[in-house]
Formats: sequence, structure tokens, C-alpha cells
Amino acid sequence: MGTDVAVSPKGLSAHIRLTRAGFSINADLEVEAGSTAALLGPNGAGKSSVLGAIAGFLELPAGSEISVTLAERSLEDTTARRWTPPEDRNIGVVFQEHLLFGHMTVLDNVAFGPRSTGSRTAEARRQAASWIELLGVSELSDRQPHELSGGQAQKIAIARALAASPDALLLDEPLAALDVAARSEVRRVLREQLDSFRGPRLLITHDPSDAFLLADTTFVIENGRITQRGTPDEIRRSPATPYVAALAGTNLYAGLAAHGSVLLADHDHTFTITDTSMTGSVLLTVHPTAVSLHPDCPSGSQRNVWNTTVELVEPLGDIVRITLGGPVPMAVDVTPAAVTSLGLRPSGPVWAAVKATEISATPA
Amino acid sequence: MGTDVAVSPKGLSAHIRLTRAGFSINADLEVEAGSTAALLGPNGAGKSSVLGAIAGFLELPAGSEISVTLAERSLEDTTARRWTPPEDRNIGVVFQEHLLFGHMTVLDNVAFGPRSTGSRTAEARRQAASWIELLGVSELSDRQPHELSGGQAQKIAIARALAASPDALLLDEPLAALDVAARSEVRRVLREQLDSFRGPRLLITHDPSDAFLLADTTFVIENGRITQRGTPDEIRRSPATPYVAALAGTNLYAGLAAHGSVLLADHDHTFTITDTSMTGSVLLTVHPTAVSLHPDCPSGSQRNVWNTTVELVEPLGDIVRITLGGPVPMAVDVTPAAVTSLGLRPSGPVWAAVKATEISATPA
Amino acid sequence: GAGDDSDSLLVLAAASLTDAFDDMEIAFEVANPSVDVEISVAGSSAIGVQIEQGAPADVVALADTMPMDALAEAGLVENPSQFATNSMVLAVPIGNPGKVDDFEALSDAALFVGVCAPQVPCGRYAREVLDAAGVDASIDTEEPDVRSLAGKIAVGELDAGLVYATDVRSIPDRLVAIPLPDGVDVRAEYPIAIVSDTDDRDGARRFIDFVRSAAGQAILTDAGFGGA
Amino acid sequence: MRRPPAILLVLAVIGAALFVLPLIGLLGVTPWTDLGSLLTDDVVVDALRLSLITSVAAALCAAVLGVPLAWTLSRVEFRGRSLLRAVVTLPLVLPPVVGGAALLFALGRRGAVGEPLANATGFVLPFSTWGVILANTFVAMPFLVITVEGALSSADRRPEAAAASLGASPLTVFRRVTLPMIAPSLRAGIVLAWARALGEFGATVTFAGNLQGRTQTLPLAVFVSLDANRDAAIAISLLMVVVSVVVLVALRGRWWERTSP
Amino acid sequence: MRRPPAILLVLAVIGAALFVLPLIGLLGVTPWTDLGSLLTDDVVVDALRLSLITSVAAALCAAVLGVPLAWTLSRVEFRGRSLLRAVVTLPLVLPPVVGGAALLFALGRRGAVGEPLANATGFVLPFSTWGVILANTFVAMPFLVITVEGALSSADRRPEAAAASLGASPLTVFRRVTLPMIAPSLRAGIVLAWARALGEFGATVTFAGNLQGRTQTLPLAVFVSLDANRDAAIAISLLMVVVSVVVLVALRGRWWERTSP
Ligand SMILES: Nc1ncnc2c1ncn2[C@@H]1O[C@H](COP(=O)(O)OP(=O)(O)OP(=O)(O)O)[C@@H](O)[C@H]1O
Ligand SMILES: Nc1ncnc2c1ncn2[C@@H]1O[C@H](COP(=O)(O)OP(=O)(O)OP(=O)(O)O)[C@@H](O)[C@H]1O
Ligand SMILES: [Mg+2]
Ligand SMILES: [Mg+2]
Repeated sequence: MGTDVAVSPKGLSAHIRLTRAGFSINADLEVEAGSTAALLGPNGAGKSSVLGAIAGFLELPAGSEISVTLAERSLEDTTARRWTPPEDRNIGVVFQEHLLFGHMTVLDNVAFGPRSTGSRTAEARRQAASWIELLGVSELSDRQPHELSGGQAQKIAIARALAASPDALLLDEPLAALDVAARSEVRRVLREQLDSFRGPRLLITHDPSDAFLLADTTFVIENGRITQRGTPDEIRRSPATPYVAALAGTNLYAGLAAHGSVLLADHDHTFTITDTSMTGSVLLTVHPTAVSLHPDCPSGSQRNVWNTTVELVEPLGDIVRITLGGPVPMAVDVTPAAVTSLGLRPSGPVWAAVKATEISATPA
Repeated sequence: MGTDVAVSPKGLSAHIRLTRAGFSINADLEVEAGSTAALLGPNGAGKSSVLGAIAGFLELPAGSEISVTLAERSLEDTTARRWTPPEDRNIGVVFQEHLLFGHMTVLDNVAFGPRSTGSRTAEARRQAASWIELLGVSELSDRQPHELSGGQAQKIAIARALAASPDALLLDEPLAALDVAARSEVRRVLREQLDSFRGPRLLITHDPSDAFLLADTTFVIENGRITQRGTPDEIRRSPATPYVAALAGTNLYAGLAAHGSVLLADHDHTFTITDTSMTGSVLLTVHPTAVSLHPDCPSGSQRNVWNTTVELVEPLGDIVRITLGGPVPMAVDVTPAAVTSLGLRPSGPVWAAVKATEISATPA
Repeated sequence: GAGDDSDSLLVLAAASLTDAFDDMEIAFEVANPSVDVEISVAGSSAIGVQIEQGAPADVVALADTMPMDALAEAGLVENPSQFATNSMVLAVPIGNPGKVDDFEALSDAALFVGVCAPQVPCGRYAREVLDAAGVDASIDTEEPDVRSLAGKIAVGELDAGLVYATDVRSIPDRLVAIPLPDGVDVRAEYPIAIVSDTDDRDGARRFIDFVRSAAGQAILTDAGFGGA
Repeated sequence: MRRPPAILLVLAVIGAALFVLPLIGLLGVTPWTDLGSLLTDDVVVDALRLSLITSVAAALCAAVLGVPLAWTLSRVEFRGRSLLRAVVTLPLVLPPVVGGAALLFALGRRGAVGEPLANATGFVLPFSTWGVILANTFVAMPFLVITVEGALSSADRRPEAAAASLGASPLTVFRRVTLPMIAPSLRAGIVLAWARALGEFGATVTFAGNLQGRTQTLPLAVFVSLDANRDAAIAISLLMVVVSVVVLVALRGRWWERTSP
Repeated sequence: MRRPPAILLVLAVIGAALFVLPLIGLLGVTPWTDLGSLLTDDVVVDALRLSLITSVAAALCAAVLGVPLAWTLSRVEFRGRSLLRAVVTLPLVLPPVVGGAALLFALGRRGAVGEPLANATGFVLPFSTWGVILANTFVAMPFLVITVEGALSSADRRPEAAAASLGASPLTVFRRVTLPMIAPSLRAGIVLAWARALGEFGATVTFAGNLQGRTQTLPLAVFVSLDANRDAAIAISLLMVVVSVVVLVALRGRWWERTSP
């Protein structure tokens, strides 16, 4: 599943196997120097845990197997009983909850890294000030962290990590607390910084736009396992799991094919496909624009027609995304005009139709 | 600016004037019973402060003027020296940082409201369990909050607020910590709950899709002031500030018009418009699709042509959004093909052009 | 009696009487089976405050006449009378590590020498002894009570100190008394009295009589006290 | 896996030595052979029983009165708050004998409050076990008040706001949110107060006297033995050390380790 | 604007009365007219000077040794940790006189460590001001260790992780992140230790003796005066109360109020 990524000498590679409190993680990651990998997954998939293992923060349960290599230096290897403390890993981390030091000004927070690695106070402050300026929040320099809004604090946390000039950069949902305006602004800063940063970068996120916009490679993690890896384009084009498909804005179903019919694995429904020769486990992809909606049972050439209800109506720019309920949950894109003429509203009844030719099937 | 909303007897109305640490808030809000108002604004605009004032949490600086009325009951009125403690306001709050009680299980967290308002433990737990089930996370019931991921915790916080059967519901960015999949799911639950909830609902958010999808009315707050109010449609159609325009996916500029030329207030640039009779302060709107991009200076009928650089290239579904830098920051939507053929990349040079007829001007 | 228990006789005694009065209690109870004696020992000053604040006591026995006279003057106790004496001695630890042979050695600054603080009786007496002997002692500590002084000599922290004869008698395996120079003879007087507020005047009377009887005096002599 | 900084370890070892050396000194002079007979003397047995009862009672009294006092000091604004806060440390500063005398001045049979109390109810505190508990509470409570007030003042107030928004009255918030939140500090405060009460001597002997079986606790038994029977005094001291170490080690993990993540 | 729950206020008032009543009792017997002459006696002046020097020195020693000890107890896993933690509370439990005796057994002229030390260097702790500081440190340090260890154990560890990821060595993390984070508890611990050292009597007199100008602190001056000159004793006690209240009230807002939001 996914392509194997060879890691360059200067890159980061991590192999993590651990079980804690019934939740187990089994993930291998490689990030090349000068490239950004996204670790994309739903809440509770284990993203923060992977980051903790790489940075050396995690209390390892007995039986864990961890190996972390950065720039040809083995930072940790449980089989060889090697362990490097976090401060010697030179891995910069931006945390999900910013974790600024409450007793220092913003400036001293950012200067903390340079000072810790040997710069003198004045020099460290100078560096810090220039990082803060780069993020466009110089007016916050003298504030205490508790005087910042959530978004302001997150920007400072990013500046702080970058100011320590780390060998690798780990970012745990650095944009989650930011508003839309600040987010695209910080995203731009981040991209500039990530681009000019020569080491490997690992960006943890549950937001596919972050992954797709900022990353060269994406690892999808679900329930502690890497379920797909590839470039954002590869992942968008051929999603391997329903979660990825939903992220990529398409619909994906697993099923059992026989004689041109596919019985869905997770839903009580059968789709008709064109390839009658296919047999066994298959993955079906249905693009949201390929589905048509009708007030009554349509009498056309479509081979797949079913009655359902509208769950959600979401305007997305110039189109409107309709989410259909049972028997097959499906995202459908229609025009605003269609919403009005069909009277689409949450919980309202509707007929859905899709041509067999519009359903692409691949062996699973 | 905006429409005046008359508040029904059962609704919530709040008038807040206060200054703390140099930041002042001056906001009037009215939310009708059975309707949802969104309070939309950038980081640090004062959203959480407004919520704190309504719920009765805020330490009021001297000289504050607050009055809060809910369901015809005056909860607070600084001129009449009236103040109701938070627990007697019967206002449910979902906090930005979930704030679950760390020493209780998830179930007891949700049962806290019913127990506090008089239910016996068993009955409170039963109610709590049904709320947790409604949010689809029954398997988390026996966990401690620190065993939850960020998103799981936020869902439980929503259940906890709803379980206390409040008269009004205040939600401080309830979806911010959720991943995309969980977000649309919780958004659906929220909408169902909000819809079936008879009291006024105030949703604080910096995400316009939450505001537009869940709210009947939207208040836009910027720098402590309400800058626009209206239905999501009104706000989307006629944004009153550049911030709102950016949210609505369009470009807005304030300027001074004279003889068909508008000198922008915040940028060193002049646009040509068709209406030569307009004079004085105006607001200009430029739709992102109305702008064309060119590798060289275009020789066409467009009256507004300028040289600029690309700041950001963001694929958004089937289009690509280009953000232009100085002299006039502007969002432009183009096709993926155009990106390739024009070789658009961050920091690259480009020419932009827009017809005078495509710039709509309204007196400010 | 003490508190609600009216059969018992509460005796407040100075700390230096602890052992003697323990024996006294047993002997008295043998002689008077109907009376239960309770001895509460504390520093003289604590006993003074206790009496002033109406401690439910019947008998007071102190190591100094001055505070007893003050209590009598205030009408808190009646008829104080002397029941024992104690004499000062120069004590050194067993083995005499400081090689203190005579009184003159006390002026050796290299030695660690202790006396009691001048505010307490044994310190007052110690000064009388030193004056009488004409020694300008090099003092390293003025202990607030004689017990802690005797203790410091016993463990060898001090090379010598002026304590009561009873102190040497109570730890004979650790302390040795060096005779005082001729003509130096300082005696402490121990008074005993009935508490005015007593609700068992008869019992109190009998206890005091017992202390002053031959049997009582024998117990005191055994502990190193001089007779009344 | 962490290497602790050497300078911290060196200072910690010196600090620990300050406690360990005297303990070793004490063990060195302990009369091991007579220990059994010395400790089964009924003076010692009575004193042990009384010490356990009064120290636990004092720790509980200190908790029942001290937690509300700490809460008030930390959460209620009133004139003289910092003065009261300073007065609470009185028993720490006052030599215990003076503390006991001050208690007598106030609550003795002739005391400002004690006299009307005795006249009205016949209840006399000095020379009773209640007096021991009172004196112990007096010296032990500052520990609890200070520990708990510190925790209350540095605790996150937002969960309390959340509880209030769920309709919880201030008392419910206190019981169900505030107290559990500061539970580790509360436990530490109770243990400290208990340990201090167990070792209390000066105020007790002055206020409550020194009566075997009624007011003579272990430290008082040590005091009466110091003169003539030093071995007994050392044996009893060792007993106290053992009792407190056993209790503290047994409560380990429950009282001392942090309970919240 | 908040109404505090009545039950808490009632208990708090009873708790406060336990401290206020003895103070009033003490004020009631104070010899106000002679106060001036009693307190300008050079015994008192010497004792005050010595008390201030030794209590401050002891609080500093307790901080310098106690903070690393608390850190080690809270952050380093080693065998016997909970035993050591219990041993640290020894001076709380041990009657001060026994504590002083235990110090003598270890560090006295004839003590296990003191004798070799005296033979080698001629330096004798007992009967010197250093001995007073040592005894004060011994009784005062548990307050600091316990307060600081509690704060360390309940502190959020994640800022420390953040600091480590920024390249800070464990010592830097300790200095620049951990210590400032627990600053309120550290201050409270130092104040407690100082107040306890100021009031220390039993261990000091047992270990260091009592000599005006060298080892006689205020509590010792109080004790020796109790017999012969009660008025002086009460006047000095009051002086101690005033000194500590003044210091604690003056440090209010800086030491006691919470500093972080
Ligand atoms: N301290 C803990 N002890 C036991 N289980 C934990 C602990 N912390 C997290 N978990 C569980 O481990 C799993 C992974 O958690 P993790 O925080 O790594 O997820 P995540 O992918 O970062 O989620 P989110 O996007 O919500 O931050 C979750 O199921 C969570 O409930
Ligand atoms: N305790 C405080 N003292 C002083 N200023 C504060 C305090 N808390 C917040 N502020 C300031 O008040 C302003 C409003 O803060 P508030 O938290 O209400 O913003 P917000 O709109 O909720 O932002 P966000 O979306 O980031 O949560 C900000 O400028 C912030 O810096
Ligand atoms: Mg996470
Ligand atoms: Mg906010």
C-alpha cells in the first residue's frame, strides 16, 4: 500500500511500535531532508503519540520498539538500548497547545531556544525579535503569554520553535487555533520557513488542506496504523480508505464484486459497475459531481438509482455539497440553483442516481 | 450598518462596554429564542470576552457597563447594580478549551449538570449516558478526560453543556479542535441540538462555514466592535469590511472616489471605476473570478492593470486560489490549467488586470 | 481533684522532681488506697501559668521559692513550706575528657563549660558558687534549664558544668561530681503548697504531710535531695 | 533514562544527609536490647494510644476548620485578609510554650473565653484530652491552611466557572470541583498537620498538662524520661519516628504521588 | 459580587478564632507601659539581631539544599525514595529537644560525624552561631521540601518537554522553566521555613546552647525569662509576633498572592 520512500542521508526516519492503555501504534515514517511530510489522521489516530516518540517525550511502555534516525545519527534504538534525551535531539517542536512559558515575555519565550544553545541574552533577544517580526507580530513582544489570544499564542510558539534552529521540525497541528485570515497568513509564513528550512519537516494535522498545501509527502494514519502514503496528488487521486476519500472530496466504498455487481462491505446496498469480469474484493470510487439528484424516481439510463434522505446541505464556494444518508452515505456536489429547484433541505427525501460508467472500480 | 434585530421576549440581549488592559469592547447582541446567532471574528477580536461577560465569568473592570437580559429576566445591569451569579443564569457554555473535570469520568462530567440542578445520581447518569450516546461516543463513558484526544474531549464538553438543559447556549469555538470528519458529524449533531433547543443560541467562531451553516444571524466582531450584523446571506452578499469580504471569498477595499478614480485608503493604489459621479468614501468589491492574470503587461480593454507578485497558490477543489501581494493584496481564482501555463508560483512576478465594469462601488 | 474525676489528687511538680515524685506517688497510694495521685511535671514557668489560669490542681511542688512566693502573694496557693533542698556540684562526664581537676580549670577558654541561665534558680546558684570560689569562668552556654545542662555534660558536649547533686545522682553511669572548694555551699530550697482552689483540701494536706514525713524524706534523700 | 544534573544531586545529597545523619545518630544510641521492655511499659502504651488518637483528631479538626479558612483567605476579599493570613502563621513563630500560655490566657479556666465557657457548661479544656487535641490543632493547623491556600490560589479557576455554568452552587463547586482539584495538596496538608501534631510538645504540656493516660502523649513521655531514663526517652523517640515513617510510607502512592496527570 | 457559602464562612470563622483568641489573650497580658524598656534591654536587642540573621540564613540554606532535594524526590526514581521522603518529615515529628539531641549524636563534639570533623579542622558546631543555623535549617527545611515537592509533582510537565525540545539541558530546564513555574510554592515554602526557624526553640537550645550574642535567639530569650521575668517573656513573644506579621504582611502580594493567572 503506497509507495516506498527512500530516505536521504540527512533525513528523518522513525519506526514506532508501542501499545499503551489498549491503544497500539505501529508506524514507520521517513522524511527526506528539505522536504515536508504531513501526518494526516482523524482525532485520536495517534498523531501526537508518534510525535512524542520521535521527540523523545513519550514514557515508553515496556515492550515498545522505537528507532529514530536523524541526519545519519541514531537518536533512539530500543533494541540497542540507545536513547538520546530530547534536548540533544535538536528536533524543534510546535505543540498542539502552544505551551508557551507563562512567566516569560513573548520575546523571552522566543529567545529561549537561542539562549539554551549558547547565545548570549542580547544576541538571543535580537534573533528572537527578528523571528517575531517575520511572523508579523512585533507588537506582542513585551506581552505575557496569558495576554495573548489563542491564535497569537500559536504564532509565537511557531516563532519559538524556528528560533532554536533545529535539525528537524515537528509541528503538531500548528494552525488549529488560528482563524481563517491568520491561518492563511501563518500558512504562508510556515511555507516560507519550511521551504527555507534545510532539514526534514513533519507536519501533524487533521486538516487535508494543510497536508495538501504544505507537504511534499503525506502519511495517513488511522487507528495507530499508517494506511496510506504518497504525494498529496497520489493520495487525492487514488484514496485507499474511506477516510482519505472523504478528505479528498470523493466517495470510496469497499465491496465484493461478482458479475458486474458489487455488494458493499459496510452498507446494505449493491452497485452495478461496467466491468463484469471483476470478482472479489474491490474499491469503488464515486466522484461527487457524478451523482444526480431527483425529486422522484428518475426514468433514465442510469443503472444505479436509490431513494434516500438529505443529511446536510453545505454551500462550498460556488457549489453546494449535499451529504446523503442511508443506505449509502455519499457526498454529492450540485449547483445552488439545483438546491432551490429540488427543495433540498436536511431530512428531506430525494432520489439519487449514478451511471455505472461513473463508478470506477479497482481490485482491493 | 447592518439591520436592527428586534429581540423576542424569550430571547437573549446583551449590551457590553468595558475596557481592560487597553483593549476595549463595545458590543450589543440580540439573539431570539429558537434562533442561532454566530459571533464571528478574527483572533483577539474579543469573542471570548463577550461570552465571559454574558455568562457572568468576567471580572469587570471599574467603569464597565453591562446589561444582560435572558427570557425577560434581567441577569445583569451595572447601572441598577444587579448581578446574577453564573450558576443562576442557566446559561450553558461550551468552552474553547473544553475544561472537562479531570477527576471525573466522562459519564460523571456529563452528569454534573443534571446532578447540580437536583437530579439524583442514578437519574443524572442515565441522562448523561443518553446524551453521550446521542453524540455517538458511548465507548468513552468510563474514560478519564486525560485519556481522550482533543476532539473526543470537545464532543464530551458539548454533551455536558447540553445535558444541563440550559435556557440559552453559548458555544466558544466548539468545533475548533475537531478533525474534518468529526467536525461535520459534530456539526450535524450540533445543528440537530441547536434546532431542537428552544432558547437562544450564540455560537462563537472564527470559521465562516460554521457561522454560515449553523447560524440564522451573524454578528461580525473586529477589534472589540460589532462591524456587521445580518443573515449569513446578507453578510456574504454585501460585506462591510475587508475581513468579512475575505471570509465571503471576495475582495473589499475602502477608498476615496473622485471623477471615476478611487484612491485606496489602506494601499498605495488607485482603481478606475465606471461611475464617474461618485465622490467621497466608497467601498469597492472585486470578485476573485473577475481578475485576470498575465505573464506580461496585457494590452486589452481593461482599465485597471498592475504588476505584482504571487504570494500564495492554494488549490481549492476544482479551482486554484491565487493570493497577490502588493500594491493591492487580492484573492484571484483561476483554473489549474492557468496555473501551469502561466507558471504561477509563490514569489513569482505576474500582471493582474480587472475591468472597471467588474468593480462594484457603494458609498461607505 | 483533676477535671471531673474527684477521687484523684493532681500534683503539679517541677521537672527535676520527676523521679522522686513517681516514687512518692506509689508510696502514697499504698498508704492511702482511696486516693489516686496524678503527677503532672512541667517547667516551673509553665506550672506558674497553669496555676494562674486555674489549673484544676491540688498541690504544687516547685524547685525555687521565688515563684512559689509570687503565687502565694497572689493568693493562688496557701502555706508554702520547704520540703527538700538540693546542692550545687561541679559535674564532668564520666572519664573526665576535659581533665577538669579543680575549679580553676573553669576559666580555661579551651574547655567547654556550661551553667544555667541567670534567670533560672540553678543559674542563680551557679553564679553564687562561682563568686564564692572567685573563679572567672569561661562560659560557653547558659542553659535555660538544668536538665538540658546535665544532658549536655552527660553526652560529653560540655567538659564541665554546675548542676544539682540530684542530676549527678540520676545518671551515675555518665556523670561524676567534683567536690566544690571549701566554704562554697549553695543550697536550693524546694517549696510545696496547697492550691487555694483545690476541691480536696484534705487529700492535698495529706499528700504534703506524706512528702514531709520520714517515708517521703527517705524517697527524696534516695534521689539525692537534702532533707527539709 | 534521564540524567539528573549533577549539581542538583550533590545538593540533594547534602540536604538528605541533614536528615539521615541525625537519624543514624539516634539509631546509634538506641538501647536495642532493652527496647522491648522499654516500649511495653504501660506509660509508653498509654502515651502511644493517646498520641495516635489526639494527632488524628487534631489533623481532622485542622482539615474541617482549616480548609474553609484557606478557601476564605484565597477566595473572599475582605479587609484585613493579609493580616489574618499572617496571624494564621502565629503558631509557627511562637515558641510552643508561649503558644500554650497564650491558649491558657484565652481558653484556660480563667481565660477570656474559657472562663465564661466553664461557668456556663462546666466544660474545662486544660488538663483534659480535649485540651491536648485543641493544643495540637492550634500548632498543626497552619500547615494545612498554608498548603491548601497555596493550592487554591494557584489552581486553574476555569473549571470552577464551567461548573457554575452547569448550575452548580458555590458550595457544590467547592465540594465537587475545587476540593478534588486540590486533593493532592489537601492530602499533603493533612499529613503535615498530623505529623506536626504527633510531635507536639510545648503547647500541650503548658495548656493540657502532663497526665499519664489523659494528656501525656509520646513527646511528653519522652520529656519525663529524659532525665533519669534516657534509654526510655530514646526508645520512645524512635517509636515516634517509626510510627510516622510507617504511616508516611504506607500512604505513599496514595497521598504523596501526584494523582492527576 | 459572589456570595460565599455560609457553612464555609462559619467554619472559617471558628478556624480563625483559634488563632485570633490566643493572640488577644497574649495582648491582654502584655505589659504595655514597660514595653519600651523591656524591649530595649541589650539581651533583647542581641537576640533579635541573632534571630534575624539565623532565621534568614536557615531559610536560605533550606532553599539551597531543599529545592534540589525536593526535585530529586519528585523527579528521580530510586530505591528508598518513599523512605527518604518520610525521613525528611522527621524534624516535624520528632519533639525538637529530641531532634536537637539527634543532631548532637551526629554532629556534636562527640558525634559520629562531628568528632572527626572537630579533630580534623577544629571546627565545632555546637555552642556557635553556625550551630544555631544548622538546628534552624534542620527544623525548617521539611516545610520547604514538602511544599516544593508537592508543587513539582502536580506541575504541568509539558512546558519542561517544550523547553527540552528547544535544546535546554536539564539544569537549564530546571532553572529557567521549572523553578519559575513553581515560584509561588517556592516562595511560600521559604516563608514557612523562615517563620519556623524564627520560632525554633527546642532543637536550638539542645544543639547549640544558649549564650547571649552567640546562640541566644528570641525564643531562647523568651524561655529563660519565663521564670524570673514573665513580663519580659511576653514582651519578647509579642516582638516575635510583630516581626513575623510585619514581614508576612509586607511580603503580601509578592509572596502570597498568586502570580500567574
Ligand atoms: N495518556 C494517555 N493514556 C492512555 N491513552 C491515551 C493517552 N493519551 C492519549 N491516549 C489515547 O491514545 C490515542 C491516540 O492519542 P493521540 O493524542 O496520539 O491522538 P491524535 O491523533 O493526536 O488526536 P487529536 O487529533 O485529537 O489530537 C487516543 O485513542 C487517545 O484516547
Ligand atoms: N486576561 C487578560 N488580560 C488582558 N488582556 C486580555 C486578557 N485576555 C485576553 N486579553 C486580550 O483581549 C483581547 C480579546 O481577547 P479574547 O480572548 O476575547 O479574543 P477572542 O476573540 O476570543 O480570540 P481567539 O479567537 O483567539 O480566542 C485580545 O487582544 C487579548 O490579547
Ligand atoms: Mg493530538
Ligand atoms: Mg477566544
